[in-house]
Amino acid sequence: MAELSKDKFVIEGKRTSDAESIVRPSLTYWADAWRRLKTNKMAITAMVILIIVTLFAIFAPILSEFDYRTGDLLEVNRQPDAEHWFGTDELGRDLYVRVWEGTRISLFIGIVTAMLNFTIGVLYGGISGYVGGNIDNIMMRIVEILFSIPYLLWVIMLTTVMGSGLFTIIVALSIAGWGGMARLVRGQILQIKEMEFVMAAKTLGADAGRIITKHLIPNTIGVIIISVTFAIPTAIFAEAFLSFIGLGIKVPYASLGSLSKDGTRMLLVHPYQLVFPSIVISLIMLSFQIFGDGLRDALDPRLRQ
Amino acid sequence: MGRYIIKRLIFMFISLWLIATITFFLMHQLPGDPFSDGKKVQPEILKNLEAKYGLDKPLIVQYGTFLKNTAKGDLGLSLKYRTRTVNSMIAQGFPKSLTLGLWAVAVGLVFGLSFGIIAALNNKGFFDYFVIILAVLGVSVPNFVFASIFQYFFAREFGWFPVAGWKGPMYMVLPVLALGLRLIAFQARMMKTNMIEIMGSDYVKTAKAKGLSKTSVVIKHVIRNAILPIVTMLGPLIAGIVTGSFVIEQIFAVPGMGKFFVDAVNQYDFTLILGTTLFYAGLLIFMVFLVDILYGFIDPRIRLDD
Amino acid sequence: MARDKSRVLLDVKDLRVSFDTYAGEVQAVRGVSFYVNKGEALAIVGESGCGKSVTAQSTMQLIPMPPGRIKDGSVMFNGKDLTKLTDRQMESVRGSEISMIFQDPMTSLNPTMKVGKQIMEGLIKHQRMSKSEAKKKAIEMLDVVGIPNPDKRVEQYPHEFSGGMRQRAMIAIALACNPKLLIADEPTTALDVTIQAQILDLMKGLQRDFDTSIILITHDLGVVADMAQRVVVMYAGKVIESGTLDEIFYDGQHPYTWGLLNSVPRLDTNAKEKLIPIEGTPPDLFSPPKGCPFAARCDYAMPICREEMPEETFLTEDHFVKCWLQHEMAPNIENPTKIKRGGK
Amino acid sequence: MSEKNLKDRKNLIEVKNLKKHFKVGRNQILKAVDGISFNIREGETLGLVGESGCGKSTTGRTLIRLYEATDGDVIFDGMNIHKLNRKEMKNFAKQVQMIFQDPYASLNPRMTVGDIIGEGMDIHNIRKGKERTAKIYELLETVGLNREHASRFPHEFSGGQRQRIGIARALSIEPKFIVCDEPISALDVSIQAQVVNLLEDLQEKMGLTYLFIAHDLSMVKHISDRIAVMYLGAIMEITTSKHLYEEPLHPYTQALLSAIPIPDPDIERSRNRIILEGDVPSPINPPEGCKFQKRCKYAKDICREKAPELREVKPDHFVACHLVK
Repeated sequence: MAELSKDKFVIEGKRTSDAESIVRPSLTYWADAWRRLKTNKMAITAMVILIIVTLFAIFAPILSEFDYRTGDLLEVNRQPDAEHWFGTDELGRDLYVRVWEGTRISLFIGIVTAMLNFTIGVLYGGISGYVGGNIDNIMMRIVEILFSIPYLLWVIMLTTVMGSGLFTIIVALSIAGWGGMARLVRGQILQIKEMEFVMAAKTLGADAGRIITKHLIPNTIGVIIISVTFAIPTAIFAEAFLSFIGLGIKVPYASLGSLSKDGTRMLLVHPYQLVFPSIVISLIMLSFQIFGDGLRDALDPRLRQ
Repeated sequence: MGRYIIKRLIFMFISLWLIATITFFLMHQLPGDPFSDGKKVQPEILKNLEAKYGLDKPLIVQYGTFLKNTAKGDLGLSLKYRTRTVNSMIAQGFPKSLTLGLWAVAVGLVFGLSFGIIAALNNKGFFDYFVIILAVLGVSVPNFVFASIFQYFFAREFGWFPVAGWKGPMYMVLPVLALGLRLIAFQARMMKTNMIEIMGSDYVKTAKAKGLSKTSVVIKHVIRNAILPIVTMLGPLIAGIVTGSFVIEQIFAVPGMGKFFVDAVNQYDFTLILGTTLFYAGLLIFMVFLVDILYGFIDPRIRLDD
Repeated sequence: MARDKSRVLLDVKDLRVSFDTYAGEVQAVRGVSFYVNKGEALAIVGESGCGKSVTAQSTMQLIPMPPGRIKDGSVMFNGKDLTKLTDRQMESVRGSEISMIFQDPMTSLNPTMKVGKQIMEGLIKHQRMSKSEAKKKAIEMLDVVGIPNPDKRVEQYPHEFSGGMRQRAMIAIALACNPKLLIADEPTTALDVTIQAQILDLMKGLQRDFDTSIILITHDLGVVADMAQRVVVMYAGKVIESGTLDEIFYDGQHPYTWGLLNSVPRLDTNAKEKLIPIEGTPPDLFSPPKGCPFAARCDYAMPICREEMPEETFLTEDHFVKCWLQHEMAPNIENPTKIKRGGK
Repeated sequence: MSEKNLKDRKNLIEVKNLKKHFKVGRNQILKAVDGISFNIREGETLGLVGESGCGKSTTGRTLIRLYEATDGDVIFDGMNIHKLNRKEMKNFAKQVQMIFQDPYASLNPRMTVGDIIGEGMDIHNIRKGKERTAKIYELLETVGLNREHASRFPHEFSGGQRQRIGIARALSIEPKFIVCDEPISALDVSIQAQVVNLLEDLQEKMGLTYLFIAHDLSMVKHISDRIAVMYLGAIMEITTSKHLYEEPLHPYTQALLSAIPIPDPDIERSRNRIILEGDVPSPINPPEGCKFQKRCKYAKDICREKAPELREVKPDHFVACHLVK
């Protein structure tokens, strides 16, 4: 024990200022989420892959000397080489350009569909949850009946009727896919609506507009973003599925799905024709999955405390 | 309980009727001409055909006949295979798809649940990482990619299994695996999450405080409660198996419902599309209903009375 | 009550428990020692986060490991050091010699298993009873804890029980094998006052009838005064004072003990006196302060308090306190609490 | 604090036969509040105690029209608040505020503390820009926090600090009346005293009127001038806190008081506790007659047939019991 002197036994009393001070730096929700996301190496890798794939999808077809529609019948089914990096297909079209063109279309379908799902879902679910009562009951019953048919059956029915253009596929995927988002948003709104901070705002005299914009939306946005992240690969997969049963993007256009479908036909003779589109589609799906998981960990309010 | 079942049944019929109606009117908007196989059909023949299928009558009459027949379970004649009924085609194709689907569900449940359980007990260990990787791959990589990989390596390169066709048990292995993999991944992931959550719950602490061994805590308290929520997911999962089989059957040339359906779509055979969609929708709605009732029995907290 | 070694049932020495979290090590329990005599009720009091629950759960080796870790110390029970037992050996102690009940009766019973079966499990394991014997005993136990229609209740699921009844069922599970020690972790915190009175009454009766020792973890000084014979006061993972019930309430020596007693209003006094709160908040156990953890909130803190943790000073055989005010160089401070012996 | 002279203060709030029923399930009705009447006088603290499910929180919320009343009136300062239109409601909202139970759920996690406290001023256009900031700083200091805290988010604070932020928010629009809905139940004992003292100081400084809802009778007794005891949606007894403790008349109040353990060993040893049998019944199918009759050991036939009226048996002492003379 150290030498004890009398002056160490003088009463000074408490120092509560120490106890009230907060040492950690102040972070907004988004800054905090970003900080958390940054520490997740897998998620960041996935994000970088997605960015690279998107850049390729945008620029590779432009920069290449080949055209995705016109084939060279003298160059049919060529193995990958220095000229045709991914080889050529049975019509002699360059697969490198076609794969990135297909990626472009698949990503476009995925993103636009996710956005449409988001818009319809948030509006429908938001109204249902916020208004509540009988309107909510009826609105949710409708969703329940509509979506008792599995998503892909819905998509098949709609595309059969509307034909399989890029636009109609997106419309079909959106019509069939907004139910999940609507349910999610409604659930969130119902839950947050009853929380004490919303009560507090009502007690202060806040009107519906203020409660929605300042309290409900900021507290649901995280969950919605996560859900949109997962909606993109779902739509990409649904389009690929349509291609497989003959309802996808039609020639001469290409999507990752239609390229994979053509690839499976040639699998046993020219496996490379399947390898490239399926690697890209798997990479995209995988990256969205991992990035989405990372985003969930970063944005999930339950982990914040 | 009885009241709940009746209510659900009524709800089920309303759903089916709505689906039937929507599908019917959508199909009648179809752009293609079902009777032309690319060549010109003579007007008289066309007329006869239209009369045979009742297509000359007003739409509302057609709708009435359609509803009446559907209620009797008669899904009509195929437009393309003019001598065959949709019912007979379902009877021919569905058993194969069902076998495939049931095996996939069985494989998915057995492996998925066991992987999930082992991963949860071995949290952060080697097997856990294996399961995490499997789960992410299985959920995100499209099933046609797996199917192609299996077909290329296990059938073509190594020759362990036949490449395609449907002539015996060996022919089933690859399609079942390709179809079941997603299910394995999904169940493993969910089971693991549930188990870990329950292992941290208060009642597991109570069970440990009683002095039960680790094994009996896991078996009697953890696993049972972790499986319960998975049962509610079975409905949508089976839906995934059904639609998944459309692609898998095509890749492995399985002559099941999926193949009929894809053909129907490509040939604008709208009675066949209508019939198949209705059949599947009905089947799935019924499965979901069964699962809910089943859940009411196995989870004592659920009282099926409202 | 003089300390008689032969009467000691449980003797915890220098227990240290940490949790490894993503942000680093949280030292939840930092060298805790206490003992429980046969047949007595010991209360461990303190605020949330003081380590009282972790202490109790570590005694039974029930903290999840990882992330938890018993770093040091011994838990002597009936001549055995529980920290040294194998899992198998520990299992035969839990539920048969030491039992535990928890705070939240809503979540501590398995929702999908019949209440009867949950009582039977321990009996079948420890007393090798047959199913029918165990069921008979389960019905008997439900009756003992005051649940009406026990033969019907035994077949019911937890959700068919009210909160108070579930806590009774938990007590039935805990006492089924007639353990020597019952650890009750905030057993009445989640209950309404009239139900709390029922449960405390039941526990007191059972303690008498079964001659069970009890460790009662609570933050409610009223419950302590009602139930306990001895008290351990914990703060920031350390025991700062310990003694018999009267010694702590009427002759407490630690400023934190005074603070606790002064910050609760009393139902039985009339004067509208101001409450005396303890200002500030307890320290973060990621990085516990160097000296006495209470120094930052203590009205009587001295420079030495912020530098070094005081040793224990024994005032009687049972009563010790860890405070620099006990040092001979420290000024004399009069006990500022309002509670006086003999009521009022 | 000395005893206030309450008799000659005027009523700020008069509650007349207030009912709030909720529909649960298909055709069951939960009678959370079932016809209660009481007054709150200007500048006083009325305590409202009872066990879970007795309707005390619903009463608080219906009182300031967070819930629409099923029946009955609430007269605040001469206005019947359940009959106000939207504009009048906004004006009423400036005069009443609420402090909530859960310090974690009662602050919007996406807003800074400054914006949380400033929200009331924004809604009512009271202060803007520098003035608003100055008021926020002032309020933070009033509740014992400091101005640096304004830019921080709720999750950075402890439970007691959050509760003080909630108090600052309630004070921001300078209300006359505050409903404190179990503001201390979720806090540790040493922190409870901090919050209660703060509430008492504020009352003295600003002349606030409180409805203090809690299940902890000792704290309610400490802070309240008068106390109302609720059971299953009905008021059993209202009187001054002094009377309530010294001379509880209703059998339920007696049992409730007796059930609370007192932190004094000698007193505990000499007490004879009244232990009520059975559980608190559900407000979905409350018993006929007096709501308490099922658990009351004195219950007579009349108690099972007719619900007793709340009547004044002594000056300022109201009881709803057939057996009290």
